[in-house]
Amino acid sequence: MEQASLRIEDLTIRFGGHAAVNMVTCAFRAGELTVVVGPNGAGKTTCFNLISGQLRPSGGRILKNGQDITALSASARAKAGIGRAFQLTNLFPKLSVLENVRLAVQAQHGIGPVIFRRARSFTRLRDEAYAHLEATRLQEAAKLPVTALTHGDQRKLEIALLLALKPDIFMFDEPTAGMSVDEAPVILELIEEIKKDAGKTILLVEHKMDVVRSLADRIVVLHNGELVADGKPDDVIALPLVREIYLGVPAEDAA
Amino acid sequence: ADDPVKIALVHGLSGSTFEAFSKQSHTGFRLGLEYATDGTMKINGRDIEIIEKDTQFKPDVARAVLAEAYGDDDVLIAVGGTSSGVTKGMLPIAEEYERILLVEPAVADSLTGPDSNRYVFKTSRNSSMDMQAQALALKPGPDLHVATLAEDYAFGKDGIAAFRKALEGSGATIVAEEYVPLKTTDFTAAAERMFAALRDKEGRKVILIYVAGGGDPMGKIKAMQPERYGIEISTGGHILPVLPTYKRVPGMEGAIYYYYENPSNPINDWLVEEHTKRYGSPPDFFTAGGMAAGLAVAKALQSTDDWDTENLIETMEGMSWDTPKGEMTFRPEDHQALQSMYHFKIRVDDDVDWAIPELVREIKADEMDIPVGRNNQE
Amino acid sequence: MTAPVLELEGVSTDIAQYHILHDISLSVPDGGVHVLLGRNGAGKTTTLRTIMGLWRARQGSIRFRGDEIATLHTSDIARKGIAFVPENMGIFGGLTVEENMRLATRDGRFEKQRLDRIYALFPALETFWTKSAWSLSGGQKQMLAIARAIIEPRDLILIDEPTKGLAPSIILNMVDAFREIAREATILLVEQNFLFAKSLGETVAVIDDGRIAHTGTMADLVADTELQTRLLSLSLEVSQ
Amino acid sequence: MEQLGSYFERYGGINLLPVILAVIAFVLIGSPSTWLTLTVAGLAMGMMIFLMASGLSLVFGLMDVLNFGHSAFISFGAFIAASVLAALAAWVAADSVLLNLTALFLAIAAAALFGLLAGWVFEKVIIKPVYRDHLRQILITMGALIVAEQIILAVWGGSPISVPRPHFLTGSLIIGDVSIELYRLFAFVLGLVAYVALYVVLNRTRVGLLVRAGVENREMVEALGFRIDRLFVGVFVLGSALAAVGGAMWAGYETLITAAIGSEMMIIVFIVIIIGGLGSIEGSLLGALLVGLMGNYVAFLAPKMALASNMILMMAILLWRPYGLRPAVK
Amino acid sequence: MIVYAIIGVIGICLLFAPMLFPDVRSQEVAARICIFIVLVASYDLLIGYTGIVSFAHTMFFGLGAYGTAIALRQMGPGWDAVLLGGALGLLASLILAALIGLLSLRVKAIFFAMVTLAAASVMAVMASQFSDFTGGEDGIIYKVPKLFSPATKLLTDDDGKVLRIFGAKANGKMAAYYFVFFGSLILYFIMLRIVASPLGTVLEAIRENEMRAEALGYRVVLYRTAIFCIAALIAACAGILRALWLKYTGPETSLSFAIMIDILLMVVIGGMGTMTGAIIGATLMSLAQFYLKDLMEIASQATAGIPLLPDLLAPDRWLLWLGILFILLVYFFPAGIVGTLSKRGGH
Ligand SMILES: Nc1ncnc2c1ncn2[C@@H]1O[C@H](COP(=O)(O)OP(=O)(O)OP(=O)(O)O)[C@@H](O)[C@H]1O
Ligand SMILES: Nc1ncnc2c1ncn2[C@@H]1O[C@H](COP(=O)(O)OP(=O)(O)OP(=O)(O)O)[C@@H](O)[C@H]1O
Ligand SMILES: [Mg+2]
Ligand SMILES: [Mg+2]
Repeated sequence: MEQASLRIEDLTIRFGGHAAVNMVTCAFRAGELTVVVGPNGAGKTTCFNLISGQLRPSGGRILKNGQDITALSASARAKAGIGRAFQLTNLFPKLSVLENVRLAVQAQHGIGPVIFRRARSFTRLRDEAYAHLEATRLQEAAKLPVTALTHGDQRKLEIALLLALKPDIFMFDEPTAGMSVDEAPVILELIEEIKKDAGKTILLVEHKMDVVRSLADRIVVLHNGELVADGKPDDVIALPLVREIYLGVPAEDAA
Repeated sequence: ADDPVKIALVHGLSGSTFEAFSKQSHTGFRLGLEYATDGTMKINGRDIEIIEKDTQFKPDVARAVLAEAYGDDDVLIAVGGTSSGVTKGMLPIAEEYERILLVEPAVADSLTGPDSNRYVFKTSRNSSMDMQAQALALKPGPDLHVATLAEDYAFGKDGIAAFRKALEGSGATIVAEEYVPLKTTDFTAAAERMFAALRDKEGRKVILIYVAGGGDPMGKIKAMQPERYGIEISTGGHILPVLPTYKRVPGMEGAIYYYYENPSNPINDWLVEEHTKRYGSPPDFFTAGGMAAGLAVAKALQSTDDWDTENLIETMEGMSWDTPKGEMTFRPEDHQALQSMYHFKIRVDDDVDWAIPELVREIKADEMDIPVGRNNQE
Repeated sequence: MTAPVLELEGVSTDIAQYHILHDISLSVPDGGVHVLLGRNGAGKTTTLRTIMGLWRARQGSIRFRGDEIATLHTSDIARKGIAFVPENMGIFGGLTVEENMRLATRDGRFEKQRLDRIYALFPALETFWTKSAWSLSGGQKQMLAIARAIIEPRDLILIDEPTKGLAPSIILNMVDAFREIAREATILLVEQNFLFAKSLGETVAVIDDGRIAHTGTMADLVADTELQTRLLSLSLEVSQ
Repeated sequence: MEQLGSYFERYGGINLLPVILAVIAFVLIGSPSTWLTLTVAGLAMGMMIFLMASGLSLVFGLMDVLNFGHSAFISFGAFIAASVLAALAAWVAADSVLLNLTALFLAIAAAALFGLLAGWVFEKVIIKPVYRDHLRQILITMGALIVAEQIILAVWGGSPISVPRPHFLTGSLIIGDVSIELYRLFAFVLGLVAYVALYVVLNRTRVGLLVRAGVENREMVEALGFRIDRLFVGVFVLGSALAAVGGAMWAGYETLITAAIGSEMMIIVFIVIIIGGLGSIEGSLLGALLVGLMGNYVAFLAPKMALASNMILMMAILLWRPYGLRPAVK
Repeated sequence: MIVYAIIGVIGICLLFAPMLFPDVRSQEVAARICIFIVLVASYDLLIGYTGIVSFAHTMFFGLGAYGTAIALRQMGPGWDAVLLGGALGLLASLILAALIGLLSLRVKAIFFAMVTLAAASVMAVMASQFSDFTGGEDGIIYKVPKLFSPATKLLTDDDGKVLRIFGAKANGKMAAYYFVFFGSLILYFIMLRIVASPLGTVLEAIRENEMRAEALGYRVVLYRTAIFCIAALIAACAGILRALWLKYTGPETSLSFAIMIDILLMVVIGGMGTMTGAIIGATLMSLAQFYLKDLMEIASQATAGIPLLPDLLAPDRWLLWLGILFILLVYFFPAGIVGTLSKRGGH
């Protein structure tokens, strides 16, 4: 069996007495797109937060390519190639769209601490940032401040930032939530595009079942912080437990 | 019809509650000139023009306005400032412009110390005078035990050092020196420490308080009834607004810079009368000080026709003149005006709003050994 | 048919410089449960908050039992008999369950009978009556929030996503409770969980991108799967 | 260690801190009479600080308003009380507890009344336009503070003003070697009364419930049908009146006051509410008592450290509990 | 646009201050404005650009000033003393800033503000207690290098008298002014460079959304500490200039909380997060502090006949009006002058 690009072992976090993520063990492989599903509050976002370092686990380990990264800070993990788009739009509101992306490009190139050169003189960075904006169809909005964008465009920018980081592990948290029907395909195509690169691992939280079906190589189901199912999409969707807790169809109805 | 001769009063007039003192000082200064010129406000036929400058209690502003006074307004003599720090910043400006700066009412000894210069004269008292007079008022002898209380910074420490020096050779002992942080409001702990140090001693036991700011340490320590251990409190006299708080210590003895009933001389009589007439209240520390400065300026200008700075310095060195506090003399070495202090004993009279620091005796300038700050003669 | 309890006509709401609601018109019939559906960020919460006066409508009119309330202060709107259960439940964690409930009463006194009914609906509240509200679990908090809305008789109860983050068994309980409550008050329910909404709602309005996209009866919507897919992005499998 | 912690929680938790402090001090000081003198003095000092701090804490907790102008109310309270006492000098000096008390009561009442009125104006004119914007609050209230100090200077002048103390409150109670200043005893009692009254209002009445609920979530309070803005004015006015009363008591303690009296207390007031946790009366009291006791003990044991002791205390507590001992808002 | 015009005017006035305003007070004001522009801009790097609220900025200002002052006093008026003292002041600032930053910049903003407040007050107490070096409350006076002494003739005419350039004496005073002016100019340009650099963008990103910046791979604590150190160093440089210009250093001129408040006011009046705001804020405030009083004197005399007004306009009550002015500014220019003007220009 090929080595997992990302592995979590017994991952646990408690808030007060409540375990939001409880002893979750799971491995993700390069070239595979895993959809994480589960009812609201199941712990999906929390799980992402643990992997990308926004939260410190109360227990368990996280391994990337076999290396333990549990102790690394969020910034170190970002540098190590774990990229993350947030569920709640999480940008730099007063900066322009281009600045937002350029910040990510700059971080990826590791040239933050340069003081005595004007930021504008780094044309290479700007070009690269533009490329990402084009990919997400945001080029026209480049000069606008983030606050002027529609919700859907902010979601796209969120993804442009993730692309700019060039991670090898992509985590999308409900990337199409709140997008209108004609906007969502752009994002889905982008994800398809990334999927073609066999070196990339993709984690996706998504509620829309048609999206799940069209993209997923594998589905993982969380419920009350615990991993309750893991497998091929069709198999998982067919499980009675999953139908009950996630799809909301009482078991007897589903039968 | 010569141009008027200009004199600048450079004090803090805004930005601190001490602004009231500056204003008293100004009143006194004008009264001084008025007295010396018999109300004409002319010296050698020239009008005197007074220019007021506000230091805002900031040294940088003070330096700017003093320089402005010398440089742009072309004043002959400047008088100021209110607080020691600000005044210290002003000293070099006098040297730079080679004009006379008459220090009043700032007290610190260092204003006539090594950092000062030969253009600086000082009519205000200094801390050494306060403390030496205070020591003399205690009538020190071998049976005297003192615990001192002061604030923990240069002013407090220098004051206690001067006091210690004044006691030297008298046989009296200092059993404890307590220093509290600036702006302390609760003196219970310090008092307990001093009680502990004094209570088992034989003879006279005194707590000497030397705290410049507010906080009323005297009242607070008195409220703890030190008399139960036979301990007395002693502290220097104070300005009139503070004297009501002395009503709690009838019979206390100490030394004071000025109380309007204490000196007896014609100038003081005139001052008290005029001030009461014009302002409805007797003059206070800063009025008397201001007047002394005004009289000094008048005397110097009247004594010579050549008002060149060098000549004025020569005139003023060693000059004696009369003030509401009796005769003062500019010591030639450091230009500090030597002057009398007053040994008082507190009397409480219910018809008077404040406690009366009744005169015990005048402590003459020559009884005190005020250290020479610098020698301008070298 | 009786007159509607609540009518929105041409309501537009801005939050800061953003236009969030555009020309919303909506009519809530008297009695029963009525559902406002829509995906994340569609403007459901904003609609409820606008009714409560927590956001101000830029234009349009909001009438409650015929009276214009769009310009009233939130507290006056509440005193007209509208209760609000917000998305985050609005529990006062530093207060006990009892104190939370007491604040919602008109004069600080409980009416025994109503209290008993509430205990019957949500037994957990009786158990935790004197406990601090922050120690309750999410589901219990939701119960408290709803109980607070019904401790006094109200005409209209606005409830924002009560099933969010709740376990299925609790949701089933909730369905019963809502049916019970709907006997004396009108409920305007905001939901994303279609199955829950389906089992309760009489009429439904779907909101999308700040506009009303559809109104009608729940029965019609349930019958029309194509409409569901279009409006709610629900896939066929989910609702079967 | 664990066990110690659980005992600590069981027997009162953070409420024990002043007691623990007192016990440690007892051991270090050695002399029981000195210890008692210091302890009583410290407690009384704490109560006076509490009076000044509680209003600020309430206003910050409930209204989320950082009022740097709070000290102006302290100063005004002090000066108004001083003026009233000066006007009633005959009663103040009389050897009759009744007359003394009447004068004192009138002085405190005048200060409180002023606090109420001025607080109302202040809220309407200064605070209202800057709700929810901390930086502007800090700045605008700082501007108001400058103006207020200037008004005091204009009205009362710059010279220090002496405050007559009612005759029956002068001197000390001497028990053995322990001396307890009567004025402090009175301040302690008044502070305690204020605390109990606040506690009862906040914990036993519906208004109190509303205030505490409003601290957490004001929108919900409105959605339940209450006018939070009126409640706000009420709280602000109350906070200002408390500050003025605190100022009046402080004036009597200091006996000599200047226009800077309020701003000189401000740092300590801030320390107290940060130690206590914002928005809670219990926290303010606890913080104030700790600061009062600590100040006196350290001043006796290590005078050099006296100045730093409060800062160190604050740091230590913030490291242990970043939101203070007992924050109302979590 | 208006903003740049104002900046241009201020710049020209400062550049030609010795010729345009030869009187002594104007010189002082001009030098003060130069120094405070640097100080305020460096504080704006923290509060405006990075969102760090610190109350210790005057501490660093004071370290620079005291370092230079003490060295000049102990070693005599030479450039070696300026260099050594200045360097020591800078070093001390750097070490302290790094310590405070690394230890406490990871905690909540209000806590950090309190830590800095504590540090600043401890520093003030130390300055007061080590009075042998610092002169305590009274401060110290000293001589500065000969070049800056008013007696020094920079240029002489044929008679050997000081040459006048448009009425201004080309003496040591002028040399000192231009030293301050160009020193400030260089520091200001350095800061302009910083905010326009990639680092500047990262700082803004941290201010806007710290967590996201971390998620992009920026080590927020390090960046914050770095900018805290940079701001501290620049403040210390401003302190050195101040010490050289004033020839007096004491708590009131370089360490007191009053200066901290001045800086805060200047930042806000000018507009946070704008380097130009520092110029306008520092200029306006300084002018008010030095001239409002004179203005009121005139107003008070002009209204002498009218009841009440002259009392209110009495020059000693100038602070009252400053306070009122300040309140009005916060009301009507919430984004500061630059912020408000440029927003208007934008629409
Ligand atoms: N910082 C926190 N403190 C306390 N509880 C938290 C915190 N973060 C998350 N939780 C709790 O952890 C649980 C899991 O939350 P999470 O956001 O991971 O859910 P989710 O599966 O992403 O849900 P959704 O589909 O709604 O996004 C929830 O009950 C939530 O309330
Ligand atoms: N305070 C705010 N500032 C700016 N935009 C806001 C604010 N609150 C809501 N919005 C925006 O308004 C739109 C509608 O939000 P609203 O909360 O009403 O949606 P919703 O339908 O309730 O969604 P959800 O199902 O996620 O609760 C969203 O795009 C949201 O981003
Ligand atoms: Mg989530
Ligand atoms: Mg919502």
